Amino acid sequence: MTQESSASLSDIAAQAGAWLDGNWDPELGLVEWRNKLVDSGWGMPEWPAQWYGRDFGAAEVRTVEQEFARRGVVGVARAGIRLLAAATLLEHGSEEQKQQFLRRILTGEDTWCQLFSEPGSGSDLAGSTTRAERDGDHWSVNGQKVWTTSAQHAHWGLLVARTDWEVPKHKGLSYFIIDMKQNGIDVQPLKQMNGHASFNQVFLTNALVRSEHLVGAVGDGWKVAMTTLSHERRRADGVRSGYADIGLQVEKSGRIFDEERDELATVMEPYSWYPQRAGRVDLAAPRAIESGRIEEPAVRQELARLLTMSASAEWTARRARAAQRLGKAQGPEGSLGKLAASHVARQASRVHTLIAGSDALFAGPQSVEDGIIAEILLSTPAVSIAGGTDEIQRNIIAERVLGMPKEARVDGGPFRDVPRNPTN
Amino acid sequence: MTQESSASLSDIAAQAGAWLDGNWDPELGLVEWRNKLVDSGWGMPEWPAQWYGRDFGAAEVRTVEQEFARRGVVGVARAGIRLLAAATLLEHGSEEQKQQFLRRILTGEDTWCQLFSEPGSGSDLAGSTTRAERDGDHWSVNGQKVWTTSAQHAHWGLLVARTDWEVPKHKGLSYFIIDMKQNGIDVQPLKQMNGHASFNQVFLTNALVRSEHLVGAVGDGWKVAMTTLSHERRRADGVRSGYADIGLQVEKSGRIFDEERDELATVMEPYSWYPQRAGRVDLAAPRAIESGRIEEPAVRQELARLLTMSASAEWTARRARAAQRLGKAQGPEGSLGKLAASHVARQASRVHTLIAGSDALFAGPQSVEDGIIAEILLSTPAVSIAGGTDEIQRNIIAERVLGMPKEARVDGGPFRDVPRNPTN
Amino acid sequence: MQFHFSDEQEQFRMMVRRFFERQCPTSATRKLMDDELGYEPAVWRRMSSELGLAGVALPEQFGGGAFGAVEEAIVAEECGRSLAASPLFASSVLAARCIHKVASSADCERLLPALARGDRTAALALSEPNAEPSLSGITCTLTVDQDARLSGRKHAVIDGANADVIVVVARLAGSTGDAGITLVEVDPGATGVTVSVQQPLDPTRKLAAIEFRDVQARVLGEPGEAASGLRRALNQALIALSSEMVGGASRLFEDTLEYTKLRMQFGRTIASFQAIKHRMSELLLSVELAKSAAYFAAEACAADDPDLNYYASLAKAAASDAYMLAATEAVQLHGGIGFTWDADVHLWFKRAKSSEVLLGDASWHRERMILNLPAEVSARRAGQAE
Amino acid sequence: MQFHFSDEQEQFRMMVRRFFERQCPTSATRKLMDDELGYEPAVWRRMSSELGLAGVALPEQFGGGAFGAVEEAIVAEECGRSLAASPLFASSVLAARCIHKVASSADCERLLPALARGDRTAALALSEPNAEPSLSGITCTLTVDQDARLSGRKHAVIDGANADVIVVVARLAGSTGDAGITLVEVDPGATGVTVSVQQPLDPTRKLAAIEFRDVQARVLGEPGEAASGLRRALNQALIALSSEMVGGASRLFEDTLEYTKLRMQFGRTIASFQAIKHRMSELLLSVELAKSAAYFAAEACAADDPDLNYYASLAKAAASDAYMLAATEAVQLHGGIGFTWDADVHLWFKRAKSSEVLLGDASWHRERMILNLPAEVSARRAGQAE
Repeated sequence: MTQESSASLSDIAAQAGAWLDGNWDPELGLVEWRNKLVDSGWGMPEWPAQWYGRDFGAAEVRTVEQEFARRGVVGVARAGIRLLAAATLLEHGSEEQKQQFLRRILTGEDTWCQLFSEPGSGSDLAGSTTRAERDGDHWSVNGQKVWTTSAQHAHWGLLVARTDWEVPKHKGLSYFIIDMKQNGIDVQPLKQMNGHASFNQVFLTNALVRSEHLVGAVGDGWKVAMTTLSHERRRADGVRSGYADIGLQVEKSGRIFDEERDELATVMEPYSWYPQRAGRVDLAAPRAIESGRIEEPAVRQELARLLTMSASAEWTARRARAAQRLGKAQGPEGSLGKLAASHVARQASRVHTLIAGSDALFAGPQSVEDGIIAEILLSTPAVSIAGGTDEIQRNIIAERVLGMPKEARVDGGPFRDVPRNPTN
Repeated sequence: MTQESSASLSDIAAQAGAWLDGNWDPELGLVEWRNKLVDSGWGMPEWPAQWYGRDFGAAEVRTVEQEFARRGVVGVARAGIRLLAAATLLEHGSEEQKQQFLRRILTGEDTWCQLFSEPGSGSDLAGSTTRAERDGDHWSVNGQKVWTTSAQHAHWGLLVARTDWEVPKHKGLSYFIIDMKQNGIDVQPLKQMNGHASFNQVFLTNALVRSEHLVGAVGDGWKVAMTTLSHERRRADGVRSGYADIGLQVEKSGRIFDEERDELATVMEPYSWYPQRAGRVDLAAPRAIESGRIEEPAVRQELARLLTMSASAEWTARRARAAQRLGKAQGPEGSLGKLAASHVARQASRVHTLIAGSDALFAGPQSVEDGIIAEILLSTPAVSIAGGTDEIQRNIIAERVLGMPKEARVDGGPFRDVPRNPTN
Repeated sequence: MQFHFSDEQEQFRMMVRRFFERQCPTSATRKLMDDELGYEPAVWRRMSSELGLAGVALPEQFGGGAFGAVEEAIVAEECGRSLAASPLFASSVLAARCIHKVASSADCERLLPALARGDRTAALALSEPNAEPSLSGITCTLTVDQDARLSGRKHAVIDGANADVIVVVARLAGSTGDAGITLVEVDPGATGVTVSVQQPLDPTRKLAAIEFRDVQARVLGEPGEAASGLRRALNQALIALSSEMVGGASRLFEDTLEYTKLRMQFGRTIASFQAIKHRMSELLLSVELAKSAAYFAAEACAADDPDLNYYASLAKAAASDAYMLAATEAVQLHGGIGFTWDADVHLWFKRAKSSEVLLGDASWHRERMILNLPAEVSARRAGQAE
Repeated sequence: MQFHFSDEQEQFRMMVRRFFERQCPTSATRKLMDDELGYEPAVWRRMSSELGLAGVALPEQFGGGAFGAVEEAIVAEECGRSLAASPLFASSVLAARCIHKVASSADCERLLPALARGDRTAALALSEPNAEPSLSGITCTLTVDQDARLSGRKHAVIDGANADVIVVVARLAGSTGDAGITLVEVDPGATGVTVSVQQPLDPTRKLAAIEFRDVQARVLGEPGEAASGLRRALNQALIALSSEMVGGASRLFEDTLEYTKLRMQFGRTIASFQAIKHRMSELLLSVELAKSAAYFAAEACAADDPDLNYYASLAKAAASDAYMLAATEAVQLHGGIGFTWDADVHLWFKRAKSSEVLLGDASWHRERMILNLPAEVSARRAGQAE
């Protein structure tokens, strides 16, 4: 079934509703229910029919989601990076890999993490120096990864490692699935300047990967990783909202909701400061008003600047989504969101400082807004770094959107000869 | 005599004073008086003794200048680019060239212009494509120059032209003195966006240069031009103030002053908008106060920003001058003046706009401050372009002051093969 | 809110753009800069009769094109791109819109169809010397007795020297604030009217100062009751102006981008320098954000959003900053050539500067935003939103 | 104005810098972040006895070093570079300076020598919750009868939890504005004093809230007459703070420059990317300009310039903006590593943020500049100057 299918959206809503009528029970166990969802094809209807889905297009998926939301029904596991893993496996994985991993991704039994970034290659993923070498029936992996969310409780990792040092950097990488629960892996939390430790460093010392857990061919690592990253970017653009708009209206009680809440609490814990990182524009005007600082002309000017920037960034994102929804060629507006977010966060930090005045000297639960303001001031610098620095974003916009010449490459030769950061 | 000379500064003041007592007469003709000055060595005492000077160091020169200033005595001709020509000739010129040109530079009988920039090579002087070819006893020059102040009344031009297309760009240039009063030269005024036409385009069509007017050797053009430009930069840094502080206190009447005023009016005419170009920071607070707009909080904030920037730029320049005066190693502060001036001018333009409000809609003598404000708004964009764009300044600061790597060159081969702008 | 243009709207835009490209190249604009009238009557006739643009802002019943605020914004944006000179902004957007929102049906019938056809033009005398751009700052005084008599000074009246009718924002003698604000019609030839051309910083926007000395005037609508209608009309004009500005900013951006790709220095295009690339990315961001603000405001206007004061000021503040940034960067990246009269950059630079202060500068509109914060901005949201 | 440091001053700077480099590396700073006292007493003793820094701001007659404002600025700048933790700013610069400018000779004799020796420390209780950083906003109230009794709340008292003596800026009951402003001395152990540690955003700067409930206080100087002395003392403290800030900004700049020259991405150092080079040039400009402003203010202070309000505020406004810019760019150019706890960048980032709002933020000081425009700025100059 595709978007051109003859089944009307209301037929689909009726079918999904009928199945839910017959199967949904909030007193089921979370995994038990999700196994039912997986078998029915209603849990992830955009996936292929042979892999727990229904080949649905965007409009049909939205219809199903609305049906779930209306009833407050728990869906398959989506949080964290598990769906990036699934999307990558659906495109590049072997039959056996799909068989082994996809179901347990959807039921939430397995959690995943992403072992891409390294201390020496932040903006430059293709410069990875983690080394994977064949060792009989296995691959043996040595190196260090960083910025790995949830590494401490993940079962599986998506790993990019170098398997060939004699070819140009993009060609010598391979992509693996690595078992995170093994002796060769040491996970250390990485504390940030705002006091949170949402990420980890992962030290790999003769860590083992089973041969059958190579994804794609040897040397395909860059191509496969691009699939993972393109899904990450799409998610970051907010095209898929995940849990956000599902089931807010319905009273939620029952065993399954308790289990889901526990699951979410674990998965979402690293993200507790993300709203503050974005600058909490929602708090700016209310705080200015409640504190009386809105009487201050400098506060008024800077607040208005923030509101202008933030609203027009939001409207720009909606222009991009509207174009996408209509299948129109996307203008430059689609590539600007990340850079706009940095400007908004920086200006928000300025405004919150202006409003706080000498209260900006304090942090912690006794400080203004239970420490939220201090957390904003110490978190906004991450927006312009995480997930592609502003510098990389500006390169991408200039080169891909504006058609300006690419930077001359000096790292095109065999990777062995490319100058790089020392590793320790 | 050097700075270490035994003659004390007060001796020098006394000698200069004695000579002036015996010779100065405001009823002399300007050229007549300056010839006396040239012969005496008091007109340009920092020059070599064999060329109309006294080999004086900075402190001694200052002493002489003060003696002139105290009495309101007219000095040698300094305005325009004549002293850049002289400095270049003193360093690279032949005996015959010095003989021919130096005296008439100082007497003011000859005026000069600088034929360096071309439409196709603004920031990239070494990319000049004006062509000089040997033609018997002469050089024949073809090409186009631009941004040439005073070309319409100059007697002589300092010309950089390409004499060799087979070598790298910096090596194929030669430096000439060209007679501006000839048929092969067509001078066209170049109107700017602010309505002034301070510059000219100069079209050279089989224009002739006498063989003996090559400065330095063939192929030395870049090196010789650097001498001219380094003197220009030094002057721009305000180390030499020229006429500015000379003779303000003394009543000036007499034939010589009339002649000097006429000379200055001609030479300085192209620069009438330069104070406006710099932003007229001096007018900002008075205008805000007189217009009542200083009651506006946004005006107050932006005005304070301007005053902060402008004052600290001035103090930074003074730090540089103090270090230079003391013979200390100059810190980064010495290279920042040009870039700071751009920031000041841009902010000044903002502040003048804010103060003017809807009056910024008008221009011309009927508009605010007799059109001065409009002229500011339309002139400040030139600060960050003229005399080395901000982009070039930032490159220089990063590479020379901060020791960051130079841009990779793609124009190192024979000039014939270097991609360049089409010429018409 | 739709956040996109319909296919019809896109086609309309391309039609307008092509018309301006053909009829209003900068060579024509340059000639008109020295022309007293400031536009080409033949082109204005075609804009009016063939494209119906003179009536773009007016309802069908008064001869208008039944276009909405979005179509009007499209036309304004294309005017900004091309710098097409015409009485459109002064007559159709400003004056006719104010008449429509304030005057009686009979007066609308009498005045608007000729304006909508482009047969006559009107000018709005609003701004006063040394006054802030709000209605409460109006000092031109009207005494209404047997007849209405107007006294006072206006300046920066766009196309004010050649209009067939002058529409003046005045106040009843003795009134303050919004109360007493009245719109009147004045015959430019009437006794006591002195119109003098003012030399504009932006020679593509003709301005006049007008002095009224006890001039006979005709009140439009109810005396003293014009403020709310005028405010709606002026919000729409602000949005049209913002649209014009983002059109100009886009054009400057595109021309500059093209120039950086052609201009060679040091053996490479200046577009290949990373510092230039990064600045062009930032400039694109600024221009696109301002564009979104103008589009949203136009849609909000079409939907009669109660917070239009806020959204119109937001659009104007964003457009002012983005246009001046684009103008400054355009001159800079064109280098010395960009500062010459012969290069076209300065035409938009001057338009950017004059638009920046027209109908209130960015800081004034930011202040107005704060005075008109919508409830969803000023109140804490339930739960924690990102 | 000299616009340069003498050879003696340069030698003094290098001595201080070397001392801090050895005694106060960031490894030590990190330990002190969790320490309640917040500084190393042994280091403070050496700073005081060997270098005489505790008395840097005080005249010889009270045990001070007879240093001038310029030397004090040098010490502050080096403190800012190294983040050296000590009671210097709280006790010597803020509290002792206020005592010196306000108290009687006898009280100075009694209090200052021990502070100048570093044997005791004082804290200045100035800032109040929700009040602007001006003397006229003071609400802590003093009633002077047989004895003086103090009531009110202070917050953000630097090193307030461990000071031997607390100096409080209060006002006489019923007074407003400058009139009535009084400096009093309070024993931290006195009845009615409640000191509570406040968690600082910048863990290298210890803060306390202090509540006074009818506390016995000792008036320093004449009751109600402290305003002008305090203002002079606070201007000097502002200049010292600005110097500290430009020291921190310079350090961040240098560390970041060094990092860009080491860090490789895409086979080259990030210092080789033109966009980075241009930003470093702009950052250098901003830092050097702020430095000049701090130096000038220190010289103006030494020369007892009548416009010190203006120059002190100018220096603080420039330092606030430059330091935050340096901090933001430093984190950004260090990339992900710059956002971690283990990298040192955040130590200065937090100091930049807390310094930004300490003793008034940049916009407050810009406002203060306009209220204190020197005559040569506010008047038209004769002739046209460039």
